[in-house]
Amino acid sequence: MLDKNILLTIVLAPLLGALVAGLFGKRIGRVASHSVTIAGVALSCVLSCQVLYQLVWGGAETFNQNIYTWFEVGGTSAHVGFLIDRLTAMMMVVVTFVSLMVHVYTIGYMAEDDGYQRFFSYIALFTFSMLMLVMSNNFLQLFFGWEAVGLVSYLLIGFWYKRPTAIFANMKAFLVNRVGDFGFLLGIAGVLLWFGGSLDYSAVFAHAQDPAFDMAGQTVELIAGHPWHVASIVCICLFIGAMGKSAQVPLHVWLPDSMEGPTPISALIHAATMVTAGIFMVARMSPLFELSETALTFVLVIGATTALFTGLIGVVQNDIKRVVAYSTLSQLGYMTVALGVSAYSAGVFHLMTHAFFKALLFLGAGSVIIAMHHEQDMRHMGGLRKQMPITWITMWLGSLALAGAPGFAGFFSKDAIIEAVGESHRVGADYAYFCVLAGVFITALYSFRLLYMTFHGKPRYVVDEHKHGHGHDAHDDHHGHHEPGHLAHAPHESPWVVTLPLVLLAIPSVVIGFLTIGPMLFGDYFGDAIFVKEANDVLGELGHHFHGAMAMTLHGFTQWPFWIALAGFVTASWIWLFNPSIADKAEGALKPVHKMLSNKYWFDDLYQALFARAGVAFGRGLWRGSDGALIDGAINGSASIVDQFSAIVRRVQSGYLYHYAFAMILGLILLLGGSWWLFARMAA
Amino acid sequence: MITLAHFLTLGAVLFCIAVAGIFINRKNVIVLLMCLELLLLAVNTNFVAFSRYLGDPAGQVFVFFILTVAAAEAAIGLAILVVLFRNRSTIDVTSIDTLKG
Amino acid sequence: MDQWPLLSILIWLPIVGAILVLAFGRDARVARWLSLITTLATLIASLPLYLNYDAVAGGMQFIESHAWINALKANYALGVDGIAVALIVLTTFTSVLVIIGSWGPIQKRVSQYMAAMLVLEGMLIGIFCATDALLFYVFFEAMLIPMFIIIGIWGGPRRVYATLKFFIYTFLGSIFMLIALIYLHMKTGEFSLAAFATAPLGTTEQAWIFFAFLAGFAIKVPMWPVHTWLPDAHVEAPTGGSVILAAIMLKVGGYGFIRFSLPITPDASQEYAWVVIAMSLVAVVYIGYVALVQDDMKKLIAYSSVAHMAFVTLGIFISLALVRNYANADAARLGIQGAMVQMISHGFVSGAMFSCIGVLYDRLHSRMIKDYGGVLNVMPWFGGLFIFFSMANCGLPGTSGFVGEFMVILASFQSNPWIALVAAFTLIIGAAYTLWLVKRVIFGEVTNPKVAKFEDLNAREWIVLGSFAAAVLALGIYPKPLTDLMDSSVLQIVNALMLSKA
Amino acid sequence: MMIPFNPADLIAIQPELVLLGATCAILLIDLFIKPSQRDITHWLSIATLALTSYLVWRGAPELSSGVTAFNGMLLHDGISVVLKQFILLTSGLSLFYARNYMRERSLLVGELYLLVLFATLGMMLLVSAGSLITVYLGLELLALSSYALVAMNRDSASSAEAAIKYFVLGALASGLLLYGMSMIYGATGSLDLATITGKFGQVEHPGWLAFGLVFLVCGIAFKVGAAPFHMWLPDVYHGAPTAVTVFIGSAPKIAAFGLAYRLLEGGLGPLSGQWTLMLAILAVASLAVGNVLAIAQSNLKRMLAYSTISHVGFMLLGFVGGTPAGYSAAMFYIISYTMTATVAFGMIALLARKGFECEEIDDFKGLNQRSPWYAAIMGIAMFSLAGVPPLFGFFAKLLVLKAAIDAGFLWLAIVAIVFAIIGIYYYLRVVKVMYFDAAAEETALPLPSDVALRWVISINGLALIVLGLAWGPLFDWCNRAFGV
Repeated sequence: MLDKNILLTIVLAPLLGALVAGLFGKRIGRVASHSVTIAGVALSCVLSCQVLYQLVWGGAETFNQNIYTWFEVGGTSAHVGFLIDRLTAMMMVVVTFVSLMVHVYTIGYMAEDDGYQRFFSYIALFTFSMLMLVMSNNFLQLFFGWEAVGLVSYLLIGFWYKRPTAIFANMKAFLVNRVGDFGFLLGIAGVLLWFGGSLDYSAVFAHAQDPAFDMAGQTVELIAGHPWHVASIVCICLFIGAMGKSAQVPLHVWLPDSMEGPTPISALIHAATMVTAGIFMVARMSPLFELSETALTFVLVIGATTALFTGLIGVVQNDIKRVVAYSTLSQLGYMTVALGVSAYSAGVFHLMTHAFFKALLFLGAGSVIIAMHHEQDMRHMGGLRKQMPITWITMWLGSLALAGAPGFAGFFSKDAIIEAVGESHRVGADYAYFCVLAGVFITALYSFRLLYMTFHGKPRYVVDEHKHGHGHDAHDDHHGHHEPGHLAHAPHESPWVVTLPLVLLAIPSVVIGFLTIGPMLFGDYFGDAIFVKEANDVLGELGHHFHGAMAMTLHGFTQWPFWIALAGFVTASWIWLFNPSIADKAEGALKPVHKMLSNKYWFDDLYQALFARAGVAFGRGLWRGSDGALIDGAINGSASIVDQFSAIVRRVQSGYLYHYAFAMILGLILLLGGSWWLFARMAA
Repeated sequence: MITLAHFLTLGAVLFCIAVAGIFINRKNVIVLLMCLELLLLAVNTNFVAFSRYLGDPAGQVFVFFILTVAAAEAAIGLAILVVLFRNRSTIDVTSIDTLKG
Repeated sequence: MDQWPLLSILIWLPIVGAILVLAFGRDARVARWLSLITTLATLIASLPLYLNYDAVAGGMQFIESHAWINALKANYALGVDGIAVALIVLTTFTSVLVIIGSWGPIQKRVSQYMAAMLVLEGMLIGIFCATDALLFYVFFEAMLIPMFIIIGIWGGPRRVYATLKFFIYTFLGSIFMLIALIYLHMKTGEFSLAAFATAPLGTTEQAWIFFAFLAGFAIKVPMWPVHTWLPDAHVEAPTGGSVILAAIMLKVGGYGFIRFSLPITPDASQEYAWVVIAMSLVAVVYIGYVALVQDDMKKLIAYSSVAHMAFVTLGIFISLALVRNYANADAARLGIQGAMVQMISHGFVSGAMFSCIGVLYDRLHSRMIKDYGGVLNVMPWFGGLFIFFSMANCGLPGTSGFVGEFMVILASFQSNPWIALVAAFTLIIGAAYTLWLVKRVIFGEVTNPKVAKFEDLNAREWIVLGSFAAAVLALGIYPKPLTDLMDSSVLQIVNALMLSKA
Repeated sequence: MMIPFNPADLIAIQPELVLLGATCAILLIDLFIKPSQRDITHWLSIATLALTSYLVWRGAPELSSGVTAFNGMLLHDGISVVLKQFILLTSGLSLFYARNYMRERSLLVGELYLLVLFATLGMMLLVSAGSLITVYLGLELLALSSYALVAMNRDSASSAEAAIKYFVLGALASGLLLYGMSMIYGATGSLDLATITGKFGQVEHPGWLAFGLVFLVCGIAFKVGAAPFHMWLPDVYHGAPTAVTVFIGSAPKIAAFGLAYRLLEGGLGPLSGQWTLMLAILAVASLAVGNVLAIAQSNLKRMLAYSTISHVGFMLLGFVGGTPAGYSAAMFYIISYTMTATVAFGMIALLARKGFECEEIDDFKGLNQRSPWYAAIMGIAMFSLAGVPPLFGFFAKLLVLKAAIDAGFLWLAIVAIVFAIIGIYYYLRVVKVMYFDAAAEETALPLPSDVALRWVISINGLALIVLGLAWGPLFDWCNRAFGV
């Protein structure tokens, strides 16, 4: 049996750390701040592992309990409470572990930043919010965590709040997420209305499963004459939320910009954990999504599109972090595809493996960036493998995992997804299948391009010691501070606080898949945490010819994905390792394509024009036109009319006696006429 | 044979003349005072005629009161007129228009 | 409860305090301290109200009634239900902070300012206590005088225009309400709200009365399209004035809808609920966009107030639709509760936002967004609080701003998902204008050399903003005490809605 | 036939007799005192008014029906008591407000007091008149004194102009009134109001009645100052010395109410079907003219004059119902109006200096800086006139609106409030000037030496609040007077 207090400790320990570091950081100093936050996160990490242990081997029951009631009005009640099953536990471990790594890493990465304490309090706060999200047992708390992580992400993207780009990026991120939350909130409202008037998972899922209600068949006419399935409406609304958080096309635009934040954040929030919240949410809602083919198809298509097309953009990026960012988008697409074909556990599985190797890649990139004094442009890197071997190797491992080299973590998860899609007969599955296969090639391409451009070949930077000393202020405003490609001094391997997390993350990136694929995908690891209809159970199908991780690995060499990935690898090596000139040639040859990709399919420009500029114009129109001219015009106008009228009428008071007398007589005559008329009427 | 109607008509005519005099007159204020007297006389005619017609003395009593008051009124009117003339050295009706608007 | 006339004390204590301040307030320090003491005393006096109110029983409590005008059967009748208690505590709480907040900024004719504030507090409490329509109206109107003075004397450059607009606009609305009240008195022969609520009224009568009330309260709230007095009033008012105006005076409108429109004209309210709902939805979107393009911080927040108050009206009238058209009393309770929570929350949040702007204004004497930027560099603590309140303003869960909107959206979804759709648009537009404000004022490099000289919050500002922050957070994390306080009262209102009067 | 003389009748008119006697005494005394001792006259007059008021109070009849004297020539009932009390009160107030002003202009002559006292006598007679003759005599006694009062400042051209206008138009009005009376007399054959009412059944020329009624209404309209018979009012208020404006702006309004009540309800009650409509029309006209024209004024006295017209319009709302409740509402209104107007006009008199009339609105600029107290008093008066609770004026408005609505004149009530909103604007302008504008000179206000004046006006101002919070008793008194 799980202990409530332990769970509370898991959640509150990081919060405590965050508060201490945030409120008293300046007073207690750097060391104390990072110690307290790390202590908090470490504690919750350990306890999470223990919880996972209890659930998996300790035979503990699923924990579902309310901590306190948020409000209770009429039939509607909202609580704060925990639902801890294996899915949650896995998420908790991933979150806390990666977060811990990032905390440690940050000591090195932010060493020179004066926002040190603030940063620690933020990431600890993030850990708290993320835990609230994953551990929630109801929609309200889910939404709370949902928005809270959004807030922290907002704060962290804008961490260097002096940079115009950063504060633009964080606003953009928040607003795009709000678009998602807009759908999400409506989804929740729909759940409350149609799924038994409760906000608790258990009640809602029970209601959804209960044949008595036949939720799959129930329809509503939001537009008269067009019955829609309530399940579809609700699920699509919820998924719109996921699209915002997990940056699915067309709400993906915020994620690349979010790279304005410090790299540890990119690793923790914008790769490993927060962005996968959407995936987690859908997996958690599997009982609902299973009700609606329509919704799942929607999910599938969106995911597939994201997987392929955002990957393509990654190929043309030169900013090392942006490459990784686009690969994240693409990988999130994979996960979504998995959800789309009802292979929820595959999606979650990929979520986990991805968390490790993508965090690794980001931290590695960060390590490179430190070495390059916050130069992020790969065109000014190259040949770093000698200076920073650990980073180099770990990055290679991470990339192999990402590219899905057999045996590595990524291989299992991604392969499972691809096969699942192959198995699925859902509408759009073929399109998705093509996308994910092509995606494999693309993935390999940009991954190795990154490695080659960064670590191999000749250095494309010059070191000029004398130019200026240690760029201490580099953090705050490194853009354009010194011309690109000129370093104050030679790059060198990062301190241990940086490399240690790399190593620690590299290990799971390699082995975790091999170890856990059995139980997670084809075993009953998730138990009833994830619900799949018989008809949709593609993984079940796969399960029939799954004979252990080893066999799968070997079998992997005979599969399409492997060869495609290999092709990507070869191409990448051929272009970027051996004769880089081709890259430029290709760029010349495929000008329109390249243009399209480097402009990210013009999404940003479109939105800028469509929403930002048009919105402001619209608002100005309403303000000046309607508020100013119409309403106030009417009011002030009537006032001035009265004024003028009175100024005119006062002339009647001419000051002449005879006018006055005349007025009286006029009055007399009028009254006489009136009363004569009255009198006549009464006589008649 | 002269009936009540004739007297009432006379009264009405006098009344109208008086009223007309008040707002047609553009010359001087004395005329106004005269018109006012005429007005009261019109009323008196009415009263006397009625009281005779009804055979009730009260009407004529009222007339005496009116006459007395008219005298007082005339006195005050003339007094005011004097004040006005002292300040304006004119009693032209058209010139009394500083207070307006 | 009947040993102490608690409500009378709450009403008259500040007013007596005001007289004392005027009498002995020649010295500004005396005036400040005296008024601070008075407001604190009132706050303390209002605590028993909250503690001793029997939320389970609900209904009117702490009742006082004395004959006032026998000829009209108008009584000095006071009483509070859960809703009123919440609003009264909000009033006493905010007033203290307003006095503290005005400590430094107000240097001109301090005693008069403080006195006006105290009188205003008394009147506002009176409004929430009155159970007699005439008494209510007296407070409702009399409240305008001190506000008129406050804006007019201590206001900005266009204060005269603003304050005249404010006064005449609101007077215009409420005088029609007066006619309705007189008509009701003709019907019932007395002025007690209870009698009005039980009086049978024909549909046409109800319609006229409903619109008379609407005129009175919609302008107070204010609802689109009669909102234009608010931005002007806010922009010109001194910070304290803005805070009181936004935090409490606007609530009078929503409170009026609950106290008058719903019980007295339920059928007409149902029939014309769509009007109010439509106006509210328009407000959410329209005002949101208008707020987006403001270049004056106060105007921006003023407009956002209009948008937020739209949720109050939406919640109230959606509940009618729910009760009458869907027989869904639970959701109706949710709607009214949501409206109420939104009122309280908006009291805190808007009060805090205006206080923040006041803090900036005291340093630079400009409300223009363009004059600021990079404030976070020089005022980290203030910046943090500002961001926090901004988040509350765009309804982030965990802050009070979320609770009300959440409830109202849930409720309205149950009557018609499309309404909820439009209402939920505030998530986007609200975030847009608020965060854009934050971006331009708080973040970025310091561009204005004057801003570089800013000093972070002083103790008094800390007290004000800190208290607001605490309230916002508390309400956001644990709203249950508030909803429980009001629950049974709301239930009674909803039950009353079920019966037709025609 | 012989008319029996009943000595008890003398008791009934004891207050009037005392007032008359005292006035004559003061007339004589004033002849023998030096101008420097004029205060003796002042205090004697005040004392007289107080004494009269006491006698009125003591002689107040229990029944609202009251008693009649001199074969119905005089009525002595609750209504007359209330009206007389307030007539005496406001006359006293205006004497207080007048003294300083007149002295500074060396106009403080005995005539002022005598004329005021005679006018008061006339008003008392008027409000308890039971016959057309007594109505006429009271009216003329009031009118003639007022003409003279307006002309008091013999060196002021505008004062003289005001006087002549007042005189001519006033005479014309009483001419109309008399003509109407003659018609009524002809139709009913009686001058006694009660008898007139009684005779209605057997009138052979109802046309004459209707005809006469119109003239009566015109005369009344002139006296109360309802449009379109209002033209004299702004000029007279404006032209007369402020001290006199205080007087003619207050007490005579109450008397005019008495006049209207006695003639219309007391005499021609059965015709109410017709005169209520006429009054309704006059009410609308007055509301429109008064409020709209007041906006354009820059001279405070003139603005207040126009506001008077609008208030008369409101007062008439009480009449349109033709019910006792309505009349008592109207009476309450006129009382509240006069109480407030005395403060407003009195404040002008108080602030005026020799050579500085302080009658332009801009003269009040920044009053709050120079003298918060008097600014507050004036502010109270303005808000009360505007009808903002919790001040006296609001409840008066409430009652007349209620009366109109109860009488089924909802449209009239709505018209009234629409104009009331327009009205708000110019009252607020005065407050704005006092509070929001900067004073011309920052020096503290030089207050008049007259302590009594300062006290009285303060009390008068505060009374507006007190009566606003506790107006029940006064209203009950009015109701009792009308037997509601």
